[in-house]
Amino acid sequence: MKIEIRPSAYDPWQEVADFQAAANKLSPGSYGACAVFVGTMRDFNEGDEVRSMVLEHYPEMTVGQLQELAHNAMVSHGLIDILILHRVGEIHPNDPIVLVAAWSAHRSEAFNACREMMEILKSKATFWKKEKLVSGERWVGKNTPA
Amino acid sequence: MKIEIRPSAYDPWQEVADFQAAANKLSPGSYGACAVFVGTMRDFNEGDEVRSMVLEHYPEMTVGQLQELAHNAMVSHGLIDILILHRVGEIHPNDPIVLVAAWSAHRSEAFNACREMMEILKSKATFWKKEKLVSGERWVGKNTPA
Amino acid sequence: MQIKVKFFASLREQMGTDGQIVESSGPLSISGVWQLVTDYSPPENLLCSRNLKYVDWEESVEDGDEVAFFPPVTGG
Amino acid sequence: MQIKVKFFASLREQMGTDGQIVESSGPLSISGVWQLVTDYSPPENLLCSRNLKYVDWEESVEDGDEVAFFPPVTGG
Repeated sequence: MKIEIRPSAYDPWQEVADFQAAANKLSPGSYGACAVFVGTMRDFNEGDEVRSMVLEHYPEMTVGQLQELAHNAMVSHGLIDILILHRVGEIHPNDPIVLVAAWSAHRSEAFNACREMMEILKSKATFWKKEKLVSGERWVGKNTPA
Repeated sequence: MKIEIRPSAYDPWQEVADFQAAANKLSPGSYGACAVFVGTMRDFNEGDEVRSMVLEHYPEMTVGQLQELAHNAMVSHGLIDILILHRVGEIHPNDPIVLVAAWSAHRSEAFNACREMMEILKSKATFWKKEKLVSGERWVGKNTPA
Repeated sequence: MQIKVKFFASLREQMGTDGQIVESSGPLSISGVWQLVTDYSPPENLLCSRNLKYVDWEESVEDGDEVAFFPPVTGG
Repeated sequence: MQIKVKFFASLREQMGTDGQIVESSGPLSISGVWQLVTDYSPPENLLCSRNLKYVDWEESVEDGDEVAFFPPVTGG
């Protein structure tokens, strides 16, 4: 299980490939399903062009929150392994923000766990987005529910 | 939109990365969500060690079926783009079999479409698996429902 | 009329061939096509297609059609 | 007793600081901590944590606790 907060840009597909190749639990032939979600910064939100974004967080809380939701998903869905990355700091359009990946024997568990982890992360994890528009800045008010 | 039947092994994460970088519809900043599912061959099924597998299909049907389910998902979920790869031929444990990826503005559409496409593919697309065990061979009887 | 018949997977192995051409002079359904290729009842859950689309066993066929019989699918 | 108070995101900007230390001689709840740092009512939907866990406004605090106030989260 790997949970990281990233202060700089990352390539989500390379991260999944590297983790899958290196993780002890993901030995060849042991898993049959992997569900991945990647959330990426758009250049447009609520009708406005967005130039960049600052992702602030409460570091002492976020790391524990992500570890806890991953641990709960491992147990309740019987997963084989999990990878979660979350970006913080100054972000530009097309930068990946969040990556959640779940490996399991069969598809149902991986799909359910990946989605559930994303919903918990979006509703509970202590991150905040401030958008820089063409004119001015604004804090994003709240996340869209599932 | 890219739909392909693959007669030889492929790297699913490289395929997603390459498609995402090259697809005209996936211009930087245009998509906020990508949901991916990868189904991989396990070395164990229904209590038996599986050495290899042959994936047979009805080529004139499968290509059209995958195109149709992708087209329907594009329209009904308002997706931005889709990538589907499906392996055929002789397959070994740890080889990726199926890859389904959906890009959208927000997470709900990508998640729903990715799952829906996988369920339709598994219940309708004309592929058949024959497992080679330590002793003998057997056709897989049916897929697990969702 | 001529119908091109195909068999897949375990059915292909049971039939010992991946297909054959059947001929008929009168109207014919998918069930009728099956009866022309074998004396056995179709296995439970056997599926069929006509011209690359899933169809029921009562579906009528026409000259030049491609009809396929196959077990439940197991892709993905 | 001493409580370490933190503010995040829009609240941090409104307060003009990312936190402060408050002192109290008697029992104190999260609501009481808020009243020690500002005269304003808390904004609607404001969330709070005590020692890195979400808590209600009625939760009691103890000497040495870290209490944080912040708006709805918008990660992912």
